[in-house]
Amino acid sequence: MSEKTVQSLSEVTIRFAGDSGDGMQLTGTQFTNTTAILGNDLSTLPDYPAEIRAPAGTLFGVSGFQIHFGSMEIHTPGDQCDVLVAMNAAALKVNLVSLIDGGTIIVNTDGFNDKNLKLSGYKENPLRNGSLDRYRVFEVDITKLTALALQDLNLSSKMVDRSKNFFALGMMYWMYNRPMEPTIEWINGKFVNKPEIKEANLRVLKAGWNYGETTEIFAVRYEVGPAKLAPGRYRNITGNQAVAWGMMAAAKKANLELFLGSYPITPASDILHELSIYKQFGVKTFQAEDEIAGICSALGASFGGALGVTTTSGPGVALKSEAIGLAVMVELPLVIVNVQRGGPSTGLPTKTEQSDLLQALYGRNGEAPVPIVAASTPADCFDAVFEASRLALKFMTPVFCLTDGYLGNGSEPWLIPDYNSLPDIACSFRKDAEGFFPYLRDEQTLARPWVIPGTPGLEHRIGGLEKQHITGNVSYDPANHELMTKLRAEKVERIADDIPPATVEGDDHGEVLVVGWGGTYGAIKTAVMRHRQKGHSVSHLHLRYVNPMQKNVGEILYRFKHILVPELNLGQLVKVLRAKYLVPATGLNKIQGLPFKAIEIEKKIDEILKGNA
Amino acid sequence: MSEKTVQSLSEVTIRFAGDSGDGMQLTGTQFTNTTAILGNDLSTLPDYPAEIRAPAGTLFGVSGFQIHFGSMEIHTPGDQCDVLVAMNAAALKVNLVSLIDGGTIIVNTDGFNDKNLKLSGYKENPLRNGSLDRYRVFEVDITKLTALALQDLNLSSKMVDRSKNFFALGMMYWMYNRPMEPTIEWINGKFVNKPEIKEANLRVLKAGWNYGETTEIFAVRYEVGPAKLAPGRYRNITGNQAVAWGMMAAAKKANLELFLGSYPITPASDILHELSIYKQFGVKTFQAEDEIAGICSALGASFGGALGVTTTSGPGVALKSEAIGLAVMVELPLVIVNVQRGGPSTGLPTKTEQSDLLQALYGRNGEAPVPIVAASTPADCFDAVFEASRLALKFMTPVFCLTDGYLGNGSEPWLIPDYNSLPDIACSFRKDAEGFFPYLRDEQTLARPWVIPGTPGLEHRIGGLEKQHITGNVSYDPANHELMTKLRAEKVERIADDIPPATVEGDDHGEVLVVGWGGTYGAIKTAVMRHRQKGHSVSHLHLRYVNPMQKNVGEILYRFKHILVPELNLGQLVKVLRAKYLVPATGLNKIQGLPFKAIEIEKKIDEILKGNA
Amino acid sequence: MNTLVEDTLKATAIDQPKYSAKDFQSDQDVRWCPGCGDYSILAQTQRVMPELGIPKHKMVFVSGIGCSSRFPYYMNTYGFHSIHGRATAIASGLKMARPDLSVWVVTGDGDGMSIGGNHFIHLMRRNIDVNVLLFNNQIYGLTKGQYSPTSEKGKITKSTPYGSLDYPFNPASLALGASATFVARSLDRDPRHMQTIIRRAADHRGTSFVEIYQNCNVFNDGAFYQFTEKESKDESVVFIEHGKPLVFGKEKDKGIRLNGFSPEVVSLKDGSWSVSDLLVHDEKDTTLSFILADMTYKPGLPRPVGIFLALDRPVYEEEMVRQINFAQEKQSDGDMAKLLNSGDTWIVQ
Amino acid sequence: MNTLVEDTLKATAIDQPKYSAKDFQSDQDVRWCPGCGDYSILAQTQRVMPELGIPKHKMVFVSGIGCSSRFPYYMNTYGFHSIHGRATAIASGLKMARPDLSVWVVTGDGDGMSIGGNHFIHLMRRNIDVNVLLFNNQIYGLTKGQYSPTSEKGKITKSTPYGSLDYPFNPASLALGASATFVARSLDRDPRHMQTIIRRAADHRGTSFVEIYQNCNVFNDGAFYQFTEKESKDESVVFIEHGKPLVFGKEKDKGIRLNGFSPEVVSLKDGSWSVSDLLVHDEKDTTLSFILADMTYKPGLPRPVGIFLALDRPVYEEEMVRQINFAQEKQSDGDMAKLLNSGDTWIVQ
Ligand SMILES: Cc1ncc(C[n+]2csc(CCOP(=O)(O)OP(=O)(O)O)c2C)c(N)n1
Ligand SMILES: Cc1ncc(C[n+]2csc(CCOP(=O)(O)OP(=O)(O)O)c2C)c(N)n1
Ligand code: SF4
Ligand code: SF4
Ligand SMILES: [Mg+2]
Ligand SMILES: [Mg+2]
Repeated sequence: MSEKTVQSLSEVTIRFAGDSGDGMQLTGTQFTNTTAILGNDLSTLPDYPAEIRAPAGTLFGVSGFQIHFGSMEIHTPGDQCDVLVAMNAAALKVNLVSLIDGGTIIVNTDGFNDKNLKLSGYKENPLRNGSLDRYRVFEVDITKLTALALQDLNLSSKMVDRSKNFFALGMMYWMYNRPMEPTIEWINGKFVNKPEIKEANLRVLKAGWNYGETTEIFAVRYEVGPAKLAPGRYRNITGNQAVAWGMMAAAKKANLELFLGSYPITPASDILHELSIYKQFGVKTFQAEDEIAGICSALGASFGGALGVTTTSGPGVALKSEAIGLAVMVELPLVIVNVQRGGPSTGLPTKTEQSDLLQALYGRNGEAPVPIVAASTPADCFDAVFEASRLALKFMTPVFCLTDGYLGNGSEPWLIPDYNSLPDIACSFRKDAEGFFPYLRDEQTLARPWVIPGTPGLEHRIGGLEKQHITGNVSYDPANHELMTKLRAEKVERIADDIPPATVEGDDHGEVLVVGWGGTYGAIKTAVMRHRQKGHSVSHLHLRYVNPMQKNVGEILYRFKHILVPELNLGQLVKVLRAKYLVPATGLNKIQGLPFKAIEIEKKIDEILKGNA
Repeated sequence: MSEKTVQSLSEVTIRFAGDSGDGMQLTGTQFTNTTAILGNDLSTLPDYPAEIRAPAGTLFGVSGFQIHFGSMEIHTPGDQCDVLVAMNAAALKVNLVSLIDGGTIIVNTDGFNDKNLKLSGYKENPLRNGSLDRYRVFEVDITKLTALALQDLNLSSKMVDRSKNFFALGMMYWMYNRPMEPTIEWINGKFVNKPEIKEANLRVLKAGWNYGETTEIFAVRYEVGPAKLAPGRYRNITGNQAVAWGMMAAAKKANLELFLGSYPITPASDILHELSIYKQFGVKTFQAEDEIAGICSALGASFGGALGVTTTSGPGVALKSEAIGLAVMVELPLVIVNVQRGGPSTGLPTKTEQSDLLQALYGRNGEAPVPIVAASTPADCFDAVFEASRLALKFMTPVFCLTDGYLGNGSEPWLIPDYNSLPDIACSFRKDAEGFFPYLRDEQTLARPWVIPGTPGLEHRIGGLEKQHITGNVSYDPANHELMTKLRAEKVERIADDIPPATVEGDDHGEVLVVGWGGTYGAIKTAVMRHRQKGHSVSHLHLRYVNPMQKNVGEILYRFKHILVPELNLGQLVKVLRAKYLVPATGLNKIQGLPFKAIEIEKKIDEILKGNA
Repeated sequence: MNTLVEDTLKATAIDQPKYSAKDFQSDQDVRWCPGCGDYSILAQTQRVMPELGIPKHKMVFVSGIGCSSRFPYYMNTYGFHSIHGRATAIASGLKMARPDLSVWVVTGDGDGMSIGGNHFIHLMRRNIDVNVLLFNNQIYGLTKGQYSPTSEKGKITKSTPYGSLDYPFNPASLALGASATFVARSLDRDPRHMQTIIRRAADHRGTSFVEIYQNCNVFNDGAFYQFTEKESKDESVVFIEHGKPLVFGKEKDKGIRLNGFSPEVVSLKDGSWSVSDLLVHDEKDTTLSFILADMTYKPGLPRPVGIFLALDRPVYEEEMVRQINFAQEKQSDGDMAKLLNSGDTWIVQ
Repeated sequence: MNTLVEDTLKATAIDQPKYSAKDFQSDQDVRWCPGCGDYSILAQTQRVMPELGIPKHKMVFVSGIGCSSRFPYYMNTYGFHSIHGRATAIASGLKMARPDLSVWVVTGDGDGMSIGGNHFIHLMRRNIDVNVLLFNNQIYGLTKGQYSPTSEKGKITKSTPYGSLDYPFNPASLALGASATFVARSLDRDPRHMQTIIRRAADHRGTSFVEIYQNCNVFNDGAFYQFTEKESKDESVVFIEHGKPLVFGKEKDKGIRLNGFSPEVVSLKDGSWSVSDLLVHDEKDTTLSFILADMTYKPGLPRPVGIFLALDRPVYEEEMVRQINFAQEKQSDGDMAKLLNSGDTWIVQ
């Protein structure tokens, strides 16, 4: 055993890449969990193809998982990766662009046979023609080493092949000085009924570790110390899981049953999956026949006194839009989660985008205002959907909670909140028949009373036709229609009285204000921080609420010379800001199915500061 | 027979009102057609309840039809009416607010019995308690007079009752000096197989006329001379009919089959009804199972080489939104007509509104730009939908044509266009396999080629996943997605090169510019004209295109001090103008299910001119 | 801990009142056309409700859009007049959230069979305990007379001036094809029969589907006269009843027998056939239900009216509750704080 | 005057080429999972197409979304990969506009039976001449393994960790309940049978519906092994053929007879029953088709595979064209200028 140098790093980005069947998502997730437990801050970006399992070795079948972790605060999954683990030629080809110059490549040499090279469109073997000279390349025949580790077990070659990701994982654990225990525990639990697979995976994991420890190929090991995170208990969480838990927490806090009416759609399905586990919480999940039935069943449940929620992605929202209008009219609580993906139409179903904002604002017939809450990081999805639920219940209205594929699938360490100190969102049902009218509004919130069927003496009827003020009877009266239209708008506007003012990160006035919403938070924050470290007058305003706007947003905007709005669309929030505040805000737009890199925003700010924008 | 005074009027507004079963729409339509033939300019406003036939005598069962006609140019159905024909107490109660002070009321006294009074909520008989003293009231027992006219025919009382609207019509023909012949001809044709009804209606019509001629009750007759309209052949046309004919003309001009996939919905159903008549034109109409199938079948037809169109109202658009996104992606021609009605949700289904503009602009997931053409008068619907079709075919894109309930049901005289001189909109299908790629774009329009199945050698596949530039193959490539997203946006923007610049009515600079779109045209025009007659610096810009904006719109806006945007919504176009041009445009908003009165806009302009706005 | 719903229900619980039909009439003016068949259905429903032993505040009528869908406004119960075609989906959610309620859907042939067809068939197979009353007038009433999915082929309407081209749905067959557990048909002009059927529908555990032939006297007058008018009814309708042979005719002199597997009309008068040769109805037999429903549009056969199928099958929302109870028994009530801290966690000091 | 479509078709007309299966393979890489049942269906389709006598440029494959819906990319014909559940609606419009085309829909149990259920049943009753191939793998493949409307009750999937609660659709019964004219079932692992059925579907005038049991080896492996694997197939499947008695079993020693109106398995070996006692299939009999389809989930009965129904009924788009021709004969071709000037018009000088 050779003595290895240990080098200390403050942050590093690793990307695992291989065939869809190579288990890269699992490898990435295991590495992430272990890293989280070590106390690093981190951010992840899974990136998988739209096909279930494309033919092995093809470019479109490549699946990747990137993790950025460090002993410092981490806000993005990393603009580029420092280390690329490539299980075959196609994985190398697809991901090389993401690697920094001088970065490290660890390749599974077995994945570079002629067939692999051909399928990935390499004319020559890149490992042999000097084209990787500017990187540090480590060649490991992972396939063979895995087979060797398992040779006495008499396993099918398919099963041997399926274990090789654990070899890569073991190597990386060794290289970055992470303990194997969490993964060993996980394997023991997961394959408790499949002792053969358990044994194989454990062996291969350790073989990978030992390979790093024993061979001379890796001269250096790295150490990444824990981050100075706020004290407390942490867990790693994805955005989709956080949405599910946030809804459960909200329902519990409000003492309501949670009812999810949903239809599977990428990248939102995992929320449905997650919620269907928690029957012991009384959560009712209903996989409906389509998105329309999904939202309608949720609205029916709300009528019955549940917290009705529906989860989907853009095309699903399109189908739900008529029913959202109904929810606006009948004024029942309802939370609509849109995990945005690349559009239009089916678009890029597994990729991220922010292009459904205007749909959330305006995608219905008539004047049908719906509040919008946006989540900014994976863990923040918990708070965002909790807040959306709070508003829905308090203001008796459908509320949009916008997340996106990047947030939904990405993960980060989360300081677990104290459940008891979550906001009290108790609500109540009207029980008293005396003076009851279905549309007699609360003076402060303008919410109408929530009455559940089963309450004697309060029988009433609601519906999608215009209602008479107070009585809720059908009314075609012109003046009443105008009044009700304005009341519905006013009700949503009043939410602004119920939410904290927007806060600027950085100075509250100056040269450049970068305004963002949603999943661009980390990239904007990082870019702004870098500028601020250089002493530039740059601040960051991230909008949790897009509708209504917080009351002080206008004031804030007016105090900056330039307003830059980076969005993963062609410019949607920027339209809203310009129309509402008449400020010459400009957009930085990227629409590639990928999150922003901090550097992209940083550069744009640079241009503005230099007057070239 | 007494000699009657004849008085000359330049314009008059009459409102017929009665029970839904009283045939007021028919009466109004007959009066309108006759008036049109006489050469008056005119504008009409039918106003009927959402119930099919509410119980007789109730307030909500009142059906009205207003016609404004004159020897001058007429642009609105009249802010108020000069004459109210009320067939019962409820009709009087509902419509009295529309009558000018000192106006004329003709009542059917039989409609004021105790039951009628009770149903309409009158505590006392308004004909007896002096409450109508400021009007000129003519009491006629129309029911009895009708029965008398028919007494020897041995008809059921139901049938007698159904004829009484012709008595009212006859009286009004006499009073306003209109010939009975057109209606006589219509009755003869309509009831050719029902001789009894024919005879009854003819008799009662004439009895009404004779009543005016003979009795002393009416001292004055009125004359309204023909308007100085541009020379040519005219017909009266409703907006819905004009849409149907405009589509037929476009298809014929393009030498394509017209295929309508639709689902009935008020107030758009009449387009479906109208188009289903013209089988001899090869028009194919398909009443689908829902709106989604309506648009999808139309898109399928477009793929096959037809001019695919779909017609609906707001809630239907909500359901179609996913498929509109698909149309954007596959870049096939498609015309979507939205006859807007009161929203949100089911809202006020029989009333008019302009609240679906932002839905048309943004009501889809992803960046899915769709051109929008808006019609401004009933007859203009012909040109608007023709233009929408032209753009759809030329730019290979779905196009919205927005009309509304007021335009769709309203009518006006229409200078019949010379079919041969309608714009040439010939298109062609790609036939040549050489160099063919499904997404190889026309350099000027950026349109992709239209290839119909059946063409040998050009087999190809389209779909809703992102496509590779030029080849049209499925592509998840980030840069390609951005390129395609921008190309789709650019294509729609390029339409601005293909349409005439916007023109201002009035001076091209000054104090106040009133900017409108759609069915508010007549009211805005009238209001602006009145100000201009007083020498005020007020102009009118009416947008035929909302997306893209005509190239000179910005310039025009910048040349005015105040920009007022009257809309039948809470402010939608005004948002677009403010965001795009950063002009401090303000809205005048009415959301009562009714069109603007010219006076409402006039007053608002007044306030602005006086600095009080 | 109880949920707020349970607390509220407990706090407001009252003794079961004694009702008359009048108690089920709301204060809203009924706005159907005079003479519309909907009036009779409303009256029969209001007549049956008091017998069900369910407090009216526990009842909810959910509807879509159409003349028929105005129904909830006229019932003095809870009600939801929703959007076109979606009543079944809304009712499903409501019933899952609140199995304690008696949930009714009122829909039309357009609302339920055209735009709402998908939710309809899925409700049937799921067997959620919702009672669906479909007012079949073979026309779109509210939108003023277009043909519907149950209109006979060749129908001339506003949207089909040359006659419609579509072969109509037979709602009973469609429901059976979708694995419904309770399928019945009744007539607006036969109050007694309708009451029986509505009662049976209410009693059925799982989804019950009742098609009611309803005259739209304004846009499709007389569509069912043959089956509802005295002169023709006896010869044109066969009332099917569990355990009884299929006899019909004014003089009860005709019957239905199976020839091979095809139903045919036989005379009981001429001696060649007797009642014992006839098909005997069995509500529990899915195959037979198909055979009877399939008679509907077959020329030469009387129109079958009554209960085609009434089958026991697990009820969706009951199973849902059972899964929840099972999970709660095994894992105890969900403790959110515990969940948040479960699994892989770590502490930063 | 001809339309542009007619002109274009005339201008580009070519002689009918001779095809092999290869001609129907597009240049796109097939992206299903290795081992997926979809491959076989694709291969059989490509094999049958050359025999149909239809030029491939006259063929269009329309699909929705799902693994199965990727199918059009792999066919060297015209194709439209549309949105989830709407392929049937798009294909309907295409076929109405272009009756000259051979239009195929490829859909999945989720695409066709879940979100697309409504267009599916309406297509069936309308009888537009579209051929529907439904790849039933009893799972949502593309979205990675949720249960579908054809999944067996109690199925444990990502969205139903405690087991699904819904009673599954039997697609054949649903189609029959919706008044389909051609309903069949085949198996991914029986190439010969599938070819025959696809051929018959293509030949059928009107909508043909073919359900194909398809193995999803990633998310629902082995769902149909009983019906497709050598060891069990003979005993578990009865192949139904027009005019033939329902015999099955490895030794052809079992049959299906009707007991009352319930099908039951009888042994042909022990002498109590012979082939002449068995049910004889008649493709034209709607009632029988229901009886056979209803066998599908009945315990103790073999799974019926083959053509349940093949009925002649007027074809929608042909009737549409007939109405147009009729109108044109009566009123001559539409003259737009004349129409604009028809009716009540007046002249202003
Ligand atoms: C999304 C949507 N599409 C269309 C309509 C218009 N619409 C209302 S009711 C109806 C059909 C009504 O027919 P049916 O269900 O048979 O009810 P009926 O009036 O005959 O009782 C239609 C097409 C609508 N309200 N919403
Ligand atoms: C409107 C919409 N909702 C949901 C989805 C997600 N989605 C795509 S395919 C699919 C189900 C696929 O199942 P199936 O039709 O059985 O096809 P398979 O993949 O099994 O062949 C779903 C839910 C979508 N693309 N669009
Ligand atoms: S239109 Fe027909 S269905 Fe509607 S209320 Fe009138 S009679 Fe009844
Ligand atoms: S997921 Fe299943 S259905 Fe989809 S391609 Fe893979 S094996 Fe086939
Ligand atoms: Mg109806
Ligand atoms: Mg499937």
